[in-house]
Amino acid sequence: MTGWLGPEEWQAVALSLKVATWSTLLSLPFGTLIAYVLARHQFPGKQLLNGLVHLPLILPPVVTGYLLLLGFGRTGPIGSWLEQTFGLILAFRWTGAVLAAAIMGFPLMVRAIRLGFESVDPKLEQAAATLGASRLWIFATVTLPLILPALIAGAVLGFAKAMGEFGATITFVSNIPGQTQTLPSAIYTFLQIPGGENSALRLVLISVAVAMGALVASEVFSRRASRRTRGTPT
Amino acid sequence: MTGWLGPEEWQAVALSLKVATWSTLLSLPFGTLIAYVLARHQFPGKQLLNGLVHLPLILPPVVTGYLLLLGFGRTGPIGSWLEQTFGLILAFRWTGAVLAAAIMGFPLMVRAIRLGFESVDPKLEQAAATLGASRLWIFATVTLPLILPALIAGAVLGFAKAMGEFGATITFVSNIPGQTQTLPSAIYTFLQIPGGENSALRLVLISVAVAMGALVASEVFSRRASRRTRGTPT
Amino acid sequence: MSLSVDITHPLGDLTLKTAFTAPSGITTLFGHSGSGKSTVINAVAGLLRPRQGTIAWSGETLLDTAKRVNCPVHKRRFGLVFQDARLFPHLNVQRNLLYGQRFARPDGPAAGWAPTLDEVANLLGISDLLNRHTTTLSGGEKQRVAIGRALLSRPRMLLMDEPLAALDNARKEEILPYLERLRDHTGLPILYVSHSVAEVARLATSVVVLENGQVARAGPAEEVLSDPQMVHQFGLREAGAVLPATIAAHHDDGLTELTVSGGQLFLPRMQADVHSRTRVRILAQDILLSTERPTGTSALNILPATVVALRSGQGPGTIVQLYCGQDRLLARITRRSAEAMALKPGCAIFAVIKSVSIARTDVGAG
Amino acid sequence: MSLSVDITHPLGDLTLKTAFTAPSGITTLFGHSGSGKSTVINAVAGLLRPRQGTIAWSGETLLDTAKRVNCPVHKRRFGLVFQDARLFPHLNVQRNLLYGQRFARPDGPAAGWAPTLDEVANLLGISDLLNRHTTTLSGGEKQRVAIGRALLSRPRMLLMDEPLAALDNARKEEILPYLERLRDHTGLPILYVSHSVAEVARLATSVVVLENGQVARAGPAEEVLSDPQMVHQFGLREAGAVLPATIAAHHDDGLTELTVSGGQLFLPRMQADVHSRTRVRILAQDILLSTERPTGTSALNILPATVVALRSGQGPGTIVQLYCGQDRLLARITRRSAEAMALKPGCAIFAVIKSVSIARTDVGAG
Amino acid sequence: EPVTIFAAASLKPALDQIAARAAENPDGVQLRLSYAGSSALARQIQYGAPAQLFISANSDWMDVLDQQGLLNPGSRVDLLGNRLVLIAAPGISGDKPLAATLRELPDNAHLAMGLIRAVPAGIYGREALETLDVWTDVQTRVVQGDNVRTALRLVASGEAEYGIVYATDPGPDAKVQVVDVFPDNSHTPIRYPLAMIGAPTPLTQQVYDFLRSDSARDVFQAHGFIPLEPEQ
Ligand SMILES: Nc1ncnc2c1ncn2[C@@H]1O[C@H](COP(=O)(O)OP(=O)(O)OP(=O)(O)O)[C@@H](O)[C@H]1O
Ligand SMILES: Nc1ncnc2c1ncn2[C@@H]1O[C@H](COP(=O)(O)OP(=O)(O)OP(=O)(O)O)[C@@H](O)[C@H]1O
Ligand code: MOO
Ligand SMILES: [Mg+2]
Ligand SMILES: [Mg+2]
Repeated sequence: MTGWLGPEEWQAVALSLKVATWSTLLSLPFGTLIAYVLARHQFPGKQLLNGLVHLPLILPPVVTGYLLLLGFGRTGPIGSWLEQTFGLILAFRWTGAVLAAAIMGFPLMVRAIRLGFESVDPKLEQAAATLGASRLWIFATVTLPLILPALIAGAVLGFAKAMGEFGATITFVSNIPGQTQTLPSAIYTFLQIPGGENSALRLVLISVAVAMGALVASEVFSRRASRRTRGTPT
Repeated sequence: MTGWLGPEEWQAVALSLKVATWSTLLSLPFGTLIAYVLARHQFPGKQLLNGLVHLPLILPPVVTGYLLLLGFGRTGPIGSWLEQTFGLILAFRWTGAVLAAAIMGFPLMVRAIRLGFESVDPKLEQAAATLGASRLWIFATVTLPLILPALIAGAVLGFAKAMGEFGATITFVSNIPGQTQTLPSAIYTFLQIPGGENSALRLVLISVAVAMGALVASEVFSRRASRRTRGTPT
Repeated sequence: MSLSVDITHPLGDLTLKTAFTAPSGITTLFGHSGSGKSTVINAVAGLLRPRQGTIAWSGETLLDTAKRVNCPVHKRRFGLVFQDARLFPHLNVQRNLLYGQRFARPDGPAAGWAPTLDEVANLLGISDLLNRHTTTLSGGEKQRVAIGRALLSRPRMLLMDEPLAALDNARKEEILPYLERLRDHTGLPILYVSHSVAEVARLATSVVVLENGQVARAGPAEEVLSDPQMVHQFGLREAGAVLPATIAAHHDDGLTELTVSGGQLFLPRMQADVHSRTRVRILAQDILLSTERPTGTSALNILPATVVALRSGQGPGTIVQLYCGQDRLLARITRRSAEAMALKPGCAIFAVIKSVSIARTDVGAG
Repeated sequence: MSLSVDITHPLGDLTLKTAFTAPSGITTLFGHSGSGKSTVINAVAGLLRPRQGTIAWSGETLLDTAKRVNCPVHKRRFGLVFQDARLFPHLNVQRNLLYGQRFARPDGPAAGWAPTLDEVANLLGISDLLNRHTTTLSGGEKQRVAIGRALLSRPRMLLMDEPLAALDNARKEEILPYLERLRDHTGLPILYVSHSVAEVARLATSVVVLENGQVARAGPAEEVLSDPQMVHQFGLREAGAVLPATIAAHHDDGLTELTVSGGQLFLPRMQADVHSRTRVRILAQDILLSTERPTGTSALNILPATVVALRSGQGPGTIVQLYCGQDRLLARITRRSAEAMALKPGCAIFAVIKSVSIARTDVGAG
Repeated sequence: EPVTIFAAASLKPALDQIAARAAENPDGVQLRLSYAGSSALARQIQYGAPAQLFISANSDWMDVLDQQGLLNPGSRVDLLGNRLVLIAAPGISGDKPLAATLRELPDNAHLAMGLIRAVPAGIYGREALETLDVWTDVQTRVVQGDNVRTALRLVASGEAEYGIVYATDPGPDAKVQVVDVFPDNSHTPIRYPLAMIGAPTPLTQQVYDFLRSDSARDVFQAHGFIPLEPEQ
C-alpha cells in the first residue's frame, strides 16, 4: 500500500478526510439553524439570507476562494480579528481548508435540511407542547429526530462536497503538501504534469472509495432512522 | 448598460442563462426518476447507482470534465455514437456545456427530490389506489404535487450550480466566446489577469443578480405550493 | 355478487385467521378495538397482502397466495373509507371528492347508480366546503368528505371503516338512510366496520364478529344480533332481537302499524309502502313483562308471549327468552322481578313495548 | 380552580364567539360536527391564538389579546387528547406515554394524583403494546395511547377531544369509570368534547352546547340535559332528565336502592357508599305512563307524578313534562296514548321505569 | 524547518527532482513545494501566504508583487525560459511546416490553447499566431482551456486536432506529436522569474542559490526548460 501511494499522497488522503469530517461536523449545527429559520420563519431580509447561503453555489469556486482570502486572510478584517482575539489563523492552514469546504458545502446542506423541516408536521410539535415541552426541548426530541433522514442527507452532501472541493480551497489555502494539500489539490497537481494521469487516477479511486464508504454508511443509518419513524410496512 | 459590459460579456450572461435553464429542465425528469427509484425501491446495485449519482460531487470538477471528454467527446464511445446516430455533437458546443452543468448539478438535484419522495405519506398513495388510480396516475396526481417543494428545491440547486459551474465545463467544452464561454469562464479569465478584479466583480454581480432572481421566484412558487398542501394555519 | 375471504396473516402476537362470505347487502365487521377489523378491510382492498389465503369477488379471484395471484388495488375498484380520513392535502374538497371520478365505470353491481357531486355533497352537508382546503376541516367534516370521495368513485364494492364514528347523531341520521337506500336499491355490496350496535342492527344484512383476529360468529343479522351468546360482544344494553315484520297500515296520527308473527306493533311513521316487509329491533331492556294485560297505560304495544328460558348472570339481571308468535324476543328484567312474578319456562305472559322505544335507528327496511 | 373563556375568532364563514366558565369537574363541549368544539379546545390549549378575547385559569390570565398576554402552550400545562391521536412516530408506545413525564409537576389541582405507567397502561389495555411502533397500532389503540400520554404528563387540566369515539363499548366501560374517579377524587378539571349524549350525561358536571360557533346553552349538567329546549341538540332518543339521588341501601340480590325526591328507585349495584349522593338519568323514552298503578309487572320503579305540560312536535310523539317530588321528569309517549289517557296538566299519574333501563352509563357519582 | 516555495504548476516534475537532490546534500534543506496557477499563487502571496520563494510562469504577476514591495529587493531573476510548440493529435500527419499547417487547417479542425487573454501560454500563443499572420485564419477554430494542460488534454484525447503548448508540456510518454517549435522571435520571450518573498533567512538564501546552481540547471534542462542565468 505504501508502495502504491507516496507519503505525500497518504497525507493528502488523511487531510481530506480530516477536513471533510470537521467541515461537516462544524457546519451541521449552523446549517440546521439556518435551515430551521428559513423553513419556519418569515422576516425581512429572509431572501437576502437565503441568497447569501446559496452564493457559494452560484459563484465560480475561485471567486469564493478569493472572497475568503479577502475576508478571512491574515490581513482581511475577519481574519485579523480572529487572529488577534483567538489566535486562530485560517489562511494557508488546514483550518482554512475546513472553512472553505464548509462554506462550499453549506448551500447543499441547508437546502436538504430545510426540506426536512418543511416536511415535519407541526401538529406533532404542538402535541409535544401540550405535554409541557418547551420549544427547545421539542426541537431536540421531536423535530430533530423526525428530520434525521434530512440531516443525514445534508451531512452526506456536505461531506461529499468537502471531499471534492478544489477551486475555493486551493485559492484560499493554497496547495501546501502535508498542510493544505487535499486530495483534489493533489489530483490537480498530478493532472498538471506530463504523464501524471495515472497517479491522478489512483487518487481519484481513493477519493471515490472513501466517499462511497461514507455514502453507504449514511444510507444504512438513514434507512434505520426512517424505519423507526414509519414502522415496517406489513 | 451596454457600455458597462462588452458584447462578449453579454453573450456570456445569455449563454449561462441558456445553459442553466436547459440543464435544469433536461435533468429534472431524470433526476426525479432516479430519486424515486432510490427513495422507494430496494434492488441490487442500488448503492452503486447512488454512488454514481454522487460522483460529480466527490470528484474535482476537472476530473469530471476530463471523464466527460473521454466519454462524450467526438472520439469518445458515447460521443461518436451520438454524432453518428443523432448528429448530436456535444464537444465545444453549448449543448456540451448543458451536459456538463446537468451532470455537476445532478447529485444536488437528486438528493433534494429524493428527500421529498421519502417524506410523502404512502397512505395517501394507497387512498388514491383505492379510488381506482393506477400507479402512474397516482404518481402524477398525488406524489408529484406533494413533492413540489422538493422538486423546486432540486431545480434551484441544479440551476444555481449550473450558473456557477466552471471546472467541468471548461475542461469538457472549452471556452469559445459566444459558444461555450459561460459567465464563470469569463470571470475566471478576468481573475487570471493582474488588475482584472474589477471586471470580474462586474460579472460576479450579474451572476448573483440572475441567481437571486431565480431564487426569489422559486421561494414564492414553493411557498404557494406548500401553502396549498398545508393550508394557512389560522 | 358476493365476496369471499379466507386469509391468514400474522399481526405481532396475534394471528389474523379469518374466513367469511359477504353476500350482497351490507356486511358489518364487528369486534373490539384491535380485533383485526381494519386489517381485514385492508386485505380486501388489496393494501395488505396476507401471508396466505384467497379473496374472491363473485367468481373472480382477487388474491390467491398459493397461485401467486394478486389483483392490484386500483383494479379491484373497492372504494375505501379509511378510519383516518386520508384526504389529499394538496387538493381542495371538491377535487378530493372528484378524484375517483375518472375511474368510475358504469358497470358493476350498482350499474344504475350514479351519484353526482351535488347529491353527495348535499347528503353529507359539505356543499359549503367545496372550495376549502382539507386542512381547515373539522374532524367530522373530513370524515364526511372521505365518505363522499369513496361514493363518487362508483366502486364495485364499498369498504367503510368506522365511517360515522366522528359524527353527531343528527348527521348520522342523515347519512344512515342513504346507506340503507344504497343497500336496498342499488345492490352495491358494502363491508362496514362499526363499534355501534345500533348502526349494525340498522344496516347489517349479515354480521361478522371478530375476536382476536378470528371469526367468533358470522351469519344473517337477525340471527347474530338475537343470539344470547353474543350479549358479551354487543354489551348488555344493546342485547335484543330483530323481528321480520310487514307494514299493515299508516295511520293519520303519524303511527305506522306493523304485523309481526305475535301481533301488531305501532311505531312512528315509516317511509315504506303498505305490505312491504321490514325488520324491527326490540332491545331486551325496552321490554317490560307483565303477568296480566296492563290497562290505562301509555304503552301501545302489548304482545302475548311465552317464556322459553331464563338466564341469570352475575349481576342482578335476568335475560328472559320469549316466544312471541314464531319470533324470539329477549327481555332483560331484574331477578327480583322474575322471582316476584314467578317466571318459569312455559308461563304465558305479556310483553309491554313502548312504541317509541322501537326507534328509527333500530328499524331497517329489508 | 376554574377556567373562564371568552373568545372571538373568525373561521371562514363562521365566527366563533364563545364565552363560558368551566368549574372544576368535567365540562363537556357538545355540538354538531363543525360547530367549533375542537377550535375552542385548541384555543384553550394555546395552539390557536384567537383574534380577540381572554382565557383565564383560576385567576391567572393565560390570554388577553387586549393586553397582549399569551401564555405559551407548554407553560399552560393543559394535557390535550387530540381528535387525531398525534402520536410521535419516532417513539415507541412506551416512550410516547412517558414523553410528558419529565414535565409532570406534583403541584396543581390534582396534587395527590400520580398515575404510573403500569396503572395507565392497564387501565387502557395497552400493556402488551409498550414496545410497539405507533404505526402498527389500530385506530382505537392509537387513541388509547394518546389518552395515556396526556394522563401521564400530569396536567393541570385535561382537554379531551372525542377521546372515546374510536372505541368499542366494552373498552369505553373500562375507561369511563376512571374518568369519573379522576373527576370525583382528584379535582382535576376536564374539558371534554363528545358526540355521545350517554357519555355527556354520565361524565358532565356542566355542559356547554355549541351551535355554529356560539354558545347555545351552558349550565350544570342536570339542567341542560333536562331542558326540553335542548331536545333537538341531543336527539329525541337521548332526551331525558337527570335527578339528584341519595343511596338508601344495597340489597342482597344485587340491587341498589336510591331515594329521589319522588320516591324510591332500584337499580343494579352501584359502587358508592350508602347515604352518598349521586345522579341518575332517566331517558324520556324509558318512561311509561299509567293512569293506574300497574300490578304483576316486571317494572320495579313506579313513581307517582303530576303532569306539568305536554309538548307535541310534528311527529306522532308528545313530550310530557312531569313533576315527581321536586324533580322534573320528561316522558315521551305517542299522541294517541296521550289522547287515550286524556292527559292534561295537573293529572296525577304513575311513571313506570324499568330498573335496568337506568343503566350504568347513565349513572354518575356526583 | 523546511523552506516553502510557491511555484507554477508546470514546474512540478523538475522541482520535485531538485527538491530530492537538495535533501540529499549533507547540509541539505527540506523544500516544501506548493504548486498552483501563477495568478492564484501571486494573489495568495499578496494576502500573506507563507512562501519564502516564488517561481512564476508569468512576469506580469511577479511585477505586481514587485510593485507592492513584497519581493526581497534585488532577488528577482529570470530563472528559466521556455518555448512554444505546435502539437497534433495522434493520427494527424505533421509533416507540413508550421505556418502552412496552421493556414490550411482542415474544416472543423480545432486548435487548443490556454485562455488567450488570461493564461500565459494562451497569450504567448496568440502573439505568435499574429506574428506569423495566421491569427485571422485560425481565430474561429481556437478552443481555450483554463490552463495549458487542458489544451494539451484536448489534443491528446483527439478532440482538438492541434494545440499550442509549452515545449515542456508533452512529456516523454505523451500521445501527442510535436509538429514544430514556434520561432523564438514570434512572441515575447517566455520567462519564469524567481524571487525571494520578504526578508530572507540564511536557509532561504541557500535554497535560492541552489535553484540557480549547476545541479538544478541540469535538472531543468533535462525537463526541457531553458536555464537563463549565466553561470556564477
Ligand atoms: N382556516 C379555516 N377556514 C375556514 N373555516 C375553518 C377554518 N378552520 C376551521 N374552520 C371551520 O370551523 C368550523 C369549526 O371547526 P372545529 O374543528 O372546531 O369543529 P368541531 O366542532 O370540532 O367539529 P367535529 O365534531 O367535526 O370535529 C368547521 O366548520 C371548520 O370547517
Ligand atoms: N405490524 C404489526 N405488528 C404487530 N401488530 C400489529 C401490526 N399491525 C397491526 N397489528 C395489531 O393487529 C391488531 C389488529 O389491528 P386492526 O387495525 O385491524 O384493529 P381494528 O380491529 O381495526 O381496531 P380498531 O377498532 O381499534 O381500529 C391490533 O392489535 C394491532 O396492534
Ligand atoms: O503554470 Mo500556469 O500559470 O498554470 O500557465
Ligand atoms: Mg381499525
Ligand atoms: Mg373536532
